[in-house]
Amino acid sequence: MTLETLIQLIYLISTGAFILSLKWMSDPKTARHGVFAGVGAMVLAVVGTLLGREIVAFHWIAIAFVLGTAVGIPLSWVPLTAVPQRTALSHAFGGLAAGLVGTAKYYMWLGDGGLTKFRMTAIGFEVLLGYLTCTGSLMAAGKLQEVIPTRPLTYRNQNVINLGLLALAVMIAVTLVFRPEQSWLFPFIIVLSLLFGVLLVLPIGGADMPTVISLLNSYAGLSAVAMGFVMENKLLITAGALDGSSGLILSIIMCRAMNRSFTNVLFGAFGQVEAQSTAIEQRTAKAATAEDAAHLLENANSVVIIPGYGMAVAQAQHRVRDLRDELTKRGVNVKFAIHPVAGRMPGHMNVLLAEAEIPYDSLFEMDDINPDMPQVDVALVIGANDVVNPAARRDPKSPIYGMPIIDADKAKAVLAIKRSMNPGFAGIENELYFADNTLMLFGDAKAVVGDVVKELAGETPH
Amino acid sequence: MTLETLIQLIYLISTGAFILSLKWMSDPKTARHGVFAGVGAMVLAVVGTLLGREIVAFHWIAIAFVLGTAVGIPLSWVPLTAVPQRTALSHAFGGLAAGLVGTAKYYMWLGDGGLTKFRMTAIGFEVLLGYLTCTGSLMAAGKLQEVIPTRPLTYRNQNVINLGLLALAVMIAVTLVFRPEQSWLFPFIIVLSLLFGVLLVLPIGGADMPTVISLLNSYAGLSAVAMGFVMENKLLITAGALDGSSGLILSIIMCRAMNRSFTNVLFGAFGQVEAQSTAIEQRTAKAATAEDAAHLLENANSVVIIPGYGMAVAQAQHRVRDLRDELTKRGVNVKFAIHPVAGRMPGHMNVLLAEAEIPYDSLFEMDDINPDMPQVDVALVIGANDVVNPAARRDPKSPIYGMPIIDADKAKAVLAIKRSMNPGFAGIENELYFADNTLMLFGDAKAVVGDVVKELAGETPH
Amino acid sequence: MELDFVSGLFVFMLATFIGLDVIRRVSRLLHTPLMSLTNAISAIAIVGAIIVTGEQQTTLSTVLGAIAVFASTTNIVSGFLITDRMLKMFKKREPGK
Amino acid sequence: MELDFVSGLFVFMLATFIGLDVIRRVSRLLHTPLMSLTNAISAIAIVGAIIVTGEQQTTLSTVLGAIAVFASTTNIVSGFLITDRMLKMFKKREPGK
Ligand SMILES: NC(=O)c1ccc[n+]([C@@H]2O[C@H](COP(=O)([O-])OP(=O)(O)OC[C@H]3O[C@@H](n4cnc5c(N)ncnc54)[C@H](OP(=O)(O)O)[C@@H]3O)[C@@H](O)[C@H]2O)c1
Ligand SMILES: NC(=O)c1ccc[n+]([C@@H]2O[C@H](COP(=O)([O-])OP(=O)(O)OC[C@H]3O[C@@H](n4cnc5c(N)ncnc54)[C@H](OP(=O)(O)O)[C@@H]3O)[C@@H](O)[C@H]2O)c1
Repeated sequence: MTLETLIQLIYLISTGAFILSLKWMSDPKTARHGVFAGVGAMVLAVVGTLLGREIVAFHWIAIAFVLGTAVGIPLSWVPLTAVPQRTALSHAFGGLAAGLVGTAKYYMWLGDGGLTKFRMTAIGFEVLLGYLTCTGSLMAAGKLQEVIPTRPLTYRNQNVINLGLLALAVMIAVTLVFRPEQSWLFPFIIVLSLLFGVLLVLPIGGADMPTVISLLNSYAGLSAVAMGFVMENKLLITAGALDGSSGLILSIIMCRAMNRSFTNVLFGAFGQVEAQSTAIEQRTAKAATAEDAAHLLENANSVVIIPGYGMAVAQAQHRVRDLRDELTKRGVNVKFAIHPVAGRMPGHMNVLLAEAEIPYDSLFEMDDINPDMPQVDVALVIGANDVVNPAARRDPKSPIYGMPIIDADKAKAVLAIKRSMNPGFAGIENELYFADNTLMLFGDAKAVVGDVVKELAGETPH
Repeated sequence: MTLETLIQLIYLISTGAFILSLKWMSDPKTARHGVFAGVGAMVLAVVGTLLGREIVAFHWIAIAFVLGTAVGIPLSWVPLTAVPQRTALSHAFGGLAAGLVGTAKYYMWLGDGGLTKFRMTAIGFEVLLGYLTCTGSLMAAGKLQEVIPTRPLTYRNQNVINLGLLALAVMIAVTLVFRPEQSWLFPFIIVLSLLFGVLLVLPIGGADMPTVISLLNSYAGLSAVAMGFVMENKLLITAGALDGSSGLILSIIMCRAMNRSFTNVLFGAFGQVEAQSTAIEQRTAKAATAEDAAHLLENANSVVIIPGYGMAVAQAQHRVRDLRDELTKRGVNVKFAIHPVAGRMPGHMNVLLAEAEIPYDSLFEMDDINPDMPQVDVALVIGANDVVNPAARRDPKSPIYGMPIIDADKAKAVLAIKRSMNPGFAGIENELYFADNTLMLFGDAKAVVGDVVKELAGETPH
Repeated sequence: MELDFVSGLFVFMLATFIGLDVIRRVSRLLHTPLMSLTNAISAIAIVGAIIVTGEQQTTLSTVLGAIAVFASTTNIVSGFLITDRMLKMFKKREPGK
Repeated sequence: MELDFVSGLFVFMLATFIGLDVIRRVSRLLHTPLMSLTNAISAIAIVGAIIVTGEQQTTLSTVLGAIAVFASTTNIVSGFLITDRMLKMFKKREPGK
């Protein structure tokens, strides 16, 4: 067996392990095997590559490994609320890596005349996707961390200008395919792609960033695919395609759950109208105290807790767990209803509740719990807003009309915890808070839930 | 674009279409698109191949096309009961084609010195799998058509002798890999493979043929994969792998539904003990007339019909449909319960009932209907036996113990149609027929169901 | 466009992943038509048969190839036709009722 | 072991079929960890980065390559670690209750 065959066999096993890694994510029970398979696959990929005869010097690689590890470990300690930013930042790194490799290869082949049309096309894709993913993700990370204004920044003819820039970059790349020796053109592709990444994300509202991140994940995957064509490497193509599909599917799931189209997310400047639509509060909502709430809850047979973005902001998950324990102790049947886009990233609520050690078999998906809602005694809404807004079902003029929601309004009584009557992400008012059977608990979710728990615990000390 | 690239692109599209073809089989609504995609894929594959520069003469190909079509069309007219035989026969043809191509390639490369180790290995696999699939499938077809005795034909040391033959064939192939010029050895591989195919299937009982056919389907797929390695063709490898997986999964499903292992099916000589275990009939079963049955059925609220192999033998599906219509007209709720291995091939009952135009949404799978069985007024068992044998649940000593069954015995009353008290495929007695709440309707399923329908229609003419 | 051993294995592995997944999700209703459909698909061996026949290298190879083309064509034609015949019978609601 | 355009497309198509299928069946519970896992997997770009760096053809390529190796390593390390950290939290039954 030649060395080359050995390397290809290692790549083959690595590819299989990457696929298994994602397969095992289908179930929380096997998900951790998935991580191990992924790590194994990556180690094999690296080892296989290092075995290659073309690797003549290792010191730079070793230094980069060490530095990368040194930076990577602390990056994994971020609090769970910062996971979206961290992911965005990582995509920026991934895009950068792809872009740089493409650049290096271009100049290498420019020197030795190896720039075939095929290679130049692949490099064009790789560099375009790589650099735009890089700056786009940086912008997304900035918006999520609120370093950059989260509201959509728009100007006249924005879409035309942006697409014009992209078209220009593509045209330059096409020119280079036919005249690869015109190397002065190459830096323009880089600059234009970097610029396009920035301009692409600027006009998108902060709250749409999860969808954008997923799309950028897809682009990062595709740039790895392009790199696979450049380096003539099937492992890169496969792993890149897996990533590309993942990003695509997650963004589609998010768009569907919000009942919006890709175009609307990318070019709709959603969230811009926030200010104007805070309607005139003629009607008043009924406020309640923690004591009232405790009373209502402990006398219920069944309680469904519907968490939303507010629970994440307030970091209230541990208090929520205490509440659940107190109620369960009293024989109340407590379930959690999780909307697919509650919070700010897919699966956001699940991770937070898992962190608070709430077993995942007490979490129910929207479609599974909605039929039971009319039989529920109390629906406890914790920092959720749009995902329980009945306008999505009732009001065809509402911007969220048609979005599937959790039918909290059908429960016998509703308790809603939030700090004010301000709207949520979609910037619209919520009928639910004015309903006859709704009581509002104003305040920070963590504090309010804590108070309710104290009331419950105080009454019957154990 | 070179011709070679064009051909590869055509193959690429063909591969995609084959995958879609199988994907669309996941739902009866899209299944016919699946056939069209499959046809399209095959046409592309053929056209792509014919475009190749190495094809210098077309007349033999054209003649073979015409003859093949002339034979293929009538072969597709077989009655539905003969589908298993037809499938087996087709596998024989498929195996033959693979074997012949391998043989042709061997002698071609023997002439021009092109027999590398890689090629010889691939040819070895292709020829072995191809020829054994060919004779094995012929035997299976013969057993299914009852041209060959269906009972397992066994002799001393059978498994040792068979495996010895296979080992010998493999050894010869290995020798040829290292000394491809020893061409006198090659015919021995062919003969041994053909012989092994026969001996493999001889000791397997006729009723196990569906599992054997599925396995042979898998082998036919694998021989196409081997041909792909020989011809260096990715399309062959992909399509072959799709087939290989399909055969494998279907045989696993069948084995699971029978609670038996692969080894037991292949080497267990199951069905051999049939004669001896027809136990002494001390107890008597209660026989009933068509009139009794009609009376019982029309007074029921809910009836579950459980068809089995006997319905297929009697071709009773159209009568069954009439019965359903009569009962439905009277407001009786009629459902069908389909066991995964009822009949003699996977999905056997579904095809027969579909032929009788019974809509597939009134068919229920075993796991879906079992929980409702205790509420059912009448379970009507039509020519089914093993799949409703409660010994599978109750009697740890029974050969079918552990096989999942349809819980007909839990219904308030049971009507069972069969010709005698003879056992079914597994050769064991069935407690169900002696139960207090069971009435037997003796006779051919088609005749008996026809009588019941006449009774029902006669009473209330419309 | 030549294919080495490992590349072949690579394609085989990916296709098997797809095959196992796809087949596992074929509706139980359709297992019989599935058997004839895959039977037709396995006649992809026609690709190899056509090449061997068309090359006309030796009489032997041409004859063997032509038989293989014949056998494969039979499978293709009968396999697809019978699958379609069976699938046409599967109906959800009663027609005209 | 060289890879032409169509072979590359072929692999890409098969891998995308697998990817779309596999991801569609990832449990909704795990979408957040999935995002960090695929993030780590996309750092497969390290393969290209290592080759460019290790070839040491020009100073430019070595420097760019080394930065790319650094960036990819960061993603690999942080991506896998954080995924595992999140997954460790998912429990079915209450521990010790
Ligand atoms: N999950 C995803 O993947 C994803 C992706 C893209 C977009 N989105 C969008 O995000 C939204 C998610 O809906 P959602 O119902 O979870 O959130 P939401 O509609 O944004 O509402 C969150 C509510 O929580 C309250 N809140 C904020 N901080 C709080 C605190 N510290 N204590 C108590 N309450 C607090 C806010 O009201 P006060 O200010 O009055 O407290 C706000 O009304 C949807 O519109 C969805 O389309 C989600
Ligand atoms: N479906 C598959 O893929 C598959 C594959 C391999 C093995 N198998 C095996 O096949 C068996 C299938 O079970 P099953 O319950 O469907 O069939 P079964 O157990 O073989 O019983 C069929 C019954 O139908 C009766 N019968 C035969 N001809 C009849 C006629 N013309 N009219 C009325 N009744 C007639 C027979 O009794 P009389 O002789 O008294 O009439 C017999 O008891 C299982 O043991 C299964 O493991 C199935």
